[in-house]
Amino acid sequence: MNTSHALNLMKPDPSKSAPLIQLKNIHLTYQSNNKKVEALRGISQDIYEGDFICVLGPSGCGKTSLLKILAGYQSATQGEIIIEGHKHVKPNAEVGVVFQHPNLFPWLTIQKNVEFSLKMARVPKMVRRKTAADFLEMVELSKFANMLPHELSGGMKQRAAIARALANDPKIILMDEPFGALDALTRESMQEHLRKIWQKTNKSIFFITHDVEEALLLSTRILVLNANPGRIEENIANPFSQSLLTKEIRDIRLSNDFVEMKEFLVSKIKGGPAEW
Amino acid sequence: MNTSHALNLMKPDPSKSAPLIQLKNIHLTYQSNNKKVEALRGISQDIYEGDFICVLGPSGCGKTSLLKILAGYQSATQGEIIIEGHKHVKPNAEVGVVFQHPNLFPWLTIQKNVEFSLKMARVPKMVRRKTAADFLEMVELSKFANMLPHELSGGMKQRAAIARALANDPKIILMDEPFGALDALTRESMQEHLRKIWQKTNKSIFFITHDVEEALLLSTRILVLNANPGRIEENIANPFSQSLLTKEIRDIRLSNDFVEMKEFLVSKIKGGPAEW
Amino acid sequence: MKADVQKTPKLVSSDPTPNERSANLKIVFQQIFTTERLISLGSVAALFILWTVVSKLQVVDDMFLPSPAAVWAAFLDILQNGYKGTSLFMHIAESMIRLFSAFFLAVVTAIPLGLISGYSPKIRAAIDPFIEFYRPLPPLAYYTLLVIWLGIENESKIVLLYLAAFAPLYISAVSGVKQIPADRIHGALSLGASKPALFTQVIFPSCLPELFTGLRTAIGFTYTTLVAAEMVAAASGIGWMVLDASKFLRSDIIFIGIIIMGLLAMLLDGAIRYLEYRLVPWKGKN
Amino acid sequence: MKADVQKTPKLVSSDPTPNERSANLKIVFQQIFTTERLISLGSVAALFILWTVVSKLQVVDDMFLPSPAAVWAAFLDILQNGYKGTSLFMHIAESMIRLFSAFFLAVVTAIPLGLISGYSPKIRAAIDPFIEFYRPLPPLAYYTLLVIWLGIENESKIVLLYLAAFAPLYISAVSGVKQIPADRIHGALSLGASKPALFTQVIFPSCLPELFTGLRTAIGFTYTTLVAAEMVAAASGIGWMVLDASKFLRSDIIFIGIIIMGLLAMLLDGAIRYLEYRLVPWKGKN
Amino acid sequence: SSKDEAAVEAVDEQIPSEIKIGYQVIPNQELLVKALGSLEKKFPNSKISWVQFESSRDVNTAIASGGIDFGLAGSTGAATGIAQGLSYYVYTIHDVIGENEAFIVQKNSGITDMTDLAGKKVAVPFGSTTHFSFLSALDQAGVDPASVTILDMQPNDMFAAWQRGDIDAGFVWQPTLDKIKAEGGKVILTSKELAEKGIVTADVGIVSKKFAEQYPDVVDTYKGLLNEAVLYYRDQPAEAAKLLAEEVGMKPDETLKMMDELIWLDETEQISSTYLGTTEAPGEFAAVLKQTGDFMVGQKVIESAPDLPVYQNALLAE
Ligand SMILES: Nc1ncnc2c1ncn2[C@@H]1O[C@H](COP(=O)(O)OP(=O)(O)OP(=O)(O)O)[C@@H](O)[C@H]1O
Ligand SMILES: Nc1ncnc2c1ncn2[C@@H]1O[C@H](COP(=O)(O)OP(=O)(O)OP(=O)(O)O)[C@@H](O)[C@H]1O
Ligand SMILES: [Mg+2]
Ligand SMILES: [Mg+2]
Repeated sequence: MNTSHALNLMKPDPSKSAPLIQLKNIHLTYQSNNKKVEALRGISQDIYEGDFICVLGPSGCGKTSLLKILAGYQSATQGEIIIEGHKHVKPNAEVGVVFQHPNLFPWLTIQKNVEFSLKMARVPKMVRRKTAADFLEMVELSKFANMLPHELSGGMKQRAAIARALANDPKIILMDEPFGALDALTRESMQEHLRKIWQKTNKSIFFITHDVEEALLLSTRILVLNANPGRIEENIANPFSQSLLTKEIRDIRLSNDFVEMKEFLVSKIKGGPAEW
Repeated sequence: MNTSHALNLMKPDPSKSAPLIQLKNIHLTYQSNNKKVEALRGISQDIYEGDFICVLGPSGCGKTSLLKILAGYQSATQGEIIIEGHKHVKPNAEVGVVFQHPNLFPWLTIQKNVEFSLKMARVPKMVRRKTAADFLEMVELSKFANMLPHELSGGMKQRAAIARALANDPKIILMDEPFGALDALTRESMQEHLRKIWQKTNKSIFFITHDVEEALLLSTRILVLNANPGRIEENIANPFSQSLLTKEIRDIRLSNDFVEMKEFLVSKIKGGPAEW
Repeated sequence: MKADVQKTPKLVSSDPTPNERSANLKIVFQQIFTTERLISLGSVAALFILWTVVSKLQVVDDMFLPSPAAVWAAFLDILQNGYKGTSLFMHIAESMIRLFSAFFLAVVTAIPLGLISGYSPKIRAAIDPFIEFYRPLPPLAYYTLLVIWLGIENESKIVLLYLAAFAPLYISAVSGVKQIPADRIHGALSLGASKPALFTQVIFPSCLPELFTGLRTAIGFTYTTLVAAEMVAAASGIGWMVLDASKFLRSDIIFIGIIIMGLLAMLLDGAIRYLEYRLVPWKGKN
Repeated sequence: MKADVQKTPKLVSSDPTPNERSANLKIVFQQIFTTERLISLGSVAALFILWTVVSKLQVVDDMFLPSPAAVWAAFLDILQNGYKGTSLFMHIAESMIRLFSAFFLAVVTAIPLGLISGYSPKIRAAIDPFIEFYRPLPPLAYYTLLVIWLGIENESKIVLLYLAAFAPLYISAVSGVKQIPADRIHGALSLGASKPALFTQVIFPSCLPELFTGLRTAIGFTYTTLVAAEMVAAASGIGWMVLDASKFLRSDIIFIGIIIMGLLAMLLDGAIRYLEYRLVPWKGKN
Repeated sequence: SSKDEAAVEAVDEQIPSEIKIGYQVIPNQELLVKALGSLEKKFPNSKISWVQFESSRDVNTAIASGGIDFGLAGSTGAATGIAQGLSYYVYTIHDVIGENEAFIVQKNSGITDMTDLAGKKVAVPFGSTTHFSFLSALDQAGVDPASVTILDMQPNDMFAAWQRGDIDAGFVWQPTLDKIKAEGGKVILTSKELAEKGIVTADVGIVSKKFAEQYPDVVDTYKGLLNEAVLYYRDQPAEAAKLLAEEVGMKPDETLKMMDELIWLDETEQISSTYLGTTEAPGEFAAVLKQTGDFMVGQKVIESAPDLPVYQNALLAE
């Protein structure tokens, strides 16, 4: 089940043969002082339009490093990223990123934050105002458009960050444990809404998490990375991605299949803390 | 099942009639600017030696406020805390606290951090060195005794903080989401070890969390608080506390009872974020 | 319901009833006269009383410690008649013109240079040695050289003040840029920001909190250099006034000059703090 | 296995082979001569060359810009013969004695006072108005008063320098205390700390990082006040030397004096940074 | 219009658009010209800038930087400046220092002459005329300067230190001299007495070479005005004192006393052989400057001093 593509749940998929993004045999070695750390070894993966890929793995296995390479923040020691046939080397507007920390510009209102990428692209003022308003509506923040980030709660800021990434209309959105800092309840509602947005926009999403349940409740495909060196341990289509559309989340969670799948994935994530 | 005391699992309990700590009708109202916020209303609870009480509740329901009152960091608007018959008003060495953030003294080595309370109590140097070493051994940090906190990982720091609280030999240890900042895997092993320490020392523990599973896997008794104003919604003996001693955690987790109990508690925690 | 918005600006729109109004007044009063403010007022008053008593008792010579009355009289005198042919207002204005010219020049040069230095370690390496070298130099040590090079007019004075303001501003800009989280720069690039846009739209505003700290340090240091700047060939300026008064041992004028300078400095600092509060509302709030 | 210890001190204990040794040497060389350091060296060298060329071309008078050779000759001269009857070493030593006496006094008074002020808003309210008032005052403005009160000996000079050092130290101590997380204080109390123990064992070490920042600011500011302090009734000190040289238009001495002062200041700053690195290894690491 | 411009230029060549004078507050001929406003009347189309200085050091610096055209320096400052190669001429002697500068000691200090000074604290403003006078007096009395604690102090600091009893003696000028006298000071030597022994000090007028060569007529005119001021003072001392009282900020009678302590020189005295002399026969003042310069070298105050002709050439005589 190596590179097979999960069902795209939202729409017919005419171009199975042309992946949006290709990770080709990515290697990464950090050189710190006189020591070498092999952070990633031979990561290959195709990402298609509409894919929602969740990446699981123990702390330090290289998840963030992989995301940085995908984003163009860092270059791989070996291997390359191909987006629609072109090599991707520098950060650009095609690849959107949502960080664990909301990372909004604190001096811009929520509205202006969402408009930022449009301003960079020299979209006329009227148009970008409208676009930003639409995305704020989507993340249910219209009422807070004119506030500064520090006036909002953590969950609201994270939603604004998602709206900002979406407004830019990137080919893919990369997310690095975006809900990691939120409390359990806020987190659940954020998950629900991310699914809704993804269904509406049919963007490709590359989502890092260390919460197995979160991966099962969101993704179409799950990658499990393991450490030393970071490599793909498991690459499986999410068996629940179909039923998430039809059934109550609560029922899925209570099902035996779900609990067992969860235990299976947890057991696959090795190399946790050595101590204790 | 209001104030009934859960089974003390560790030893016979001759003095059921004398609680270690009594929370008597605690009320707390914050006055900020011109607005009053009623944070806690009528919280009463007896805590006995060897109790492991977990407190669940939505964000902002007053868990931390309650802990602060118990610790003596803050005084209640009404009601009182009685420890072994005496009113507790100021922080002192009888009540140990472990914060969400490890909160070690960054200029002291791990060893010196653990020794701190003993030094305050003017315990002779040799004795306190020995005691600290014992507790570091218990939390498996002996090898790191001479390092500074910033040289350790988050999990190790949190363990050192627990050792520091234990070394002081308090009557009760209060913990405010101590594992909240840790990743899932570290967290699990920390939970296991906290149980082991608790079994070894038979301390009373008052443990705040927003993770329902965590509460079920640790406590002898679970309090569910709800917000506006903060009050006790549920107060139940943990049905799994006995089986945790005998069965594999993995099996308990997979059991239907467990999943259902979890769902039940989640459903009791209301008043989550209003948005989304 | 969770209080999701941490700070919502509230406007009282309905008219308050008389009762509410008096309650409001009481609250406003309590907010203005906090215990701390009252203590501060008290301790200033205590000093003043001590001063009055000591000078009443004539324990020390008037030249050593002029009485409050004498200082007040001197103040009224220079307020009405000016000092040495120039009105008090003009003395202050002359000093402020020097200060602000220098400060303006420093702001428009040190900040861009500092931002670029902060961004590029190579440029920083080229510039830093000079800044580090001249920064701790006492202005009086090189003032003579400035006068030889630039003459006795305002140029040399302004350059002296400019140099005093330059280093703190430059250093704050550099440290501001260094403190920007890498994620913010990366994030901006991922949103399509070009290099120039990165500087003007992201790096500059990110540094604003640090820059304001730098502004306050800079104005403080420039201010302490003011008297030195007015030592040579000046015949006006509040610093010159104090210097001139000390030539004639006019302690009363020295006192009033110092009091005016102190109050002016507090005013300037307050103005910058207010600007900061308006322009950088997010400071310290993450 | 996870790399759990973030920084493990490593000691190479086995003897390196010759090959390893040359590789090690190369690495050491690269670490000492980083690109940035080379650029810094280059830009200092460039300035030096520019200076030589300009003075060789005689575009400006020697008095305006003495040649490097003349400055070097002046340096050798005062190194051998001293300046005005005092050896160069003694000039420097006199200044340093004044500086360090003042600094020592400031450290032992401003820091405890600042810690207490930081802890108690009431005490802070009583003290702050005076600090805020005198802090931005130009030392030259009140130096005459100090001379009137304290005389012409080292007292008045040391008090002037003391006042310069006091404010930054006090302010850094206050802000250090204010930045201590409440949890740390609470935690210490829960571990049985008494009030005095809280101050000496928790509050003081907590403030160390801020205090070092304050120390650096204070030594910088005290240093810039040094020349002012040596203006009156001094006949020694490196600041006096520069002032005296400017009386007689000895640009070469002014230059060498300034260069010595600049280098000394960089040395002092480096010493404090080194101390900080040794004493506060946790700074900036959470 | 090109003709107009030419005319303006022609005017410019004779009369500068601005004349900058660095003066010091000493009640002498120059301050009287300032008080009379006669220079302004003479050159109504030029801007006359009077810039006040506190010391010869600053005047030297200012003239070196081109900040002023005319300046007033003590003979010590001028000798230093010429020795350092500053490009200016001495064009007049504003006043010869007489009783207005004196060596004053604490009454109860037991000092009666220079030989009593060993181990005492003496304050003088370094680089000033009194610095030179004091060192020369020590020299004449055969006292080693190293045996005396000599402190560098400005007059105001000296007065404060005097009141506190921090210093035993000082060589200082008016008005501080009178103030110190009033606080228990006893004069044991004046510059007048020193001058009689050949140690002449004076306040001289200096003009930058560039200005003097471009506008020789202006320098001459100014000299004429200075002479008129001397004559006015000799004619109507009370009137002159009233005018100067405002400039120095003292009462007219006090001012007059100070004026009288100075030696004012009229035109004929200036060109006499005792002072500036003429181009053909340079006066003895060049020797005074040379002597001052050499002495400063001897005291290691400056590095080197030039030969007499350099000083002679620096005198802008008739
Ligand atoms: N800049 C760097 N220099 C050297 N080593 C690094 C650097 N960044 C990361 N590493 C190392 O590379 C490995 C992978 O790190 P990475 O941050 O990608 O892990 P991660 O899977 O995102 O972990 P986490 O779940 O804790 O965020 C780790 O061993 C880490 O120590
Ligand atoms: N110092 C304070 N002043 C005013 N209101 C406060 C203060 N501290 C807490 N509150 C309010 O009291 C209520 C309870 O806060 P508390 O921190 O105890 O909740 P919590 O249950 O610990 O929440 P969380 O799970 O987010 O930590 C909240 O509504 C909060 O806004
Ligand atoms: Mg990561
Ligand atoms: Mg809490």
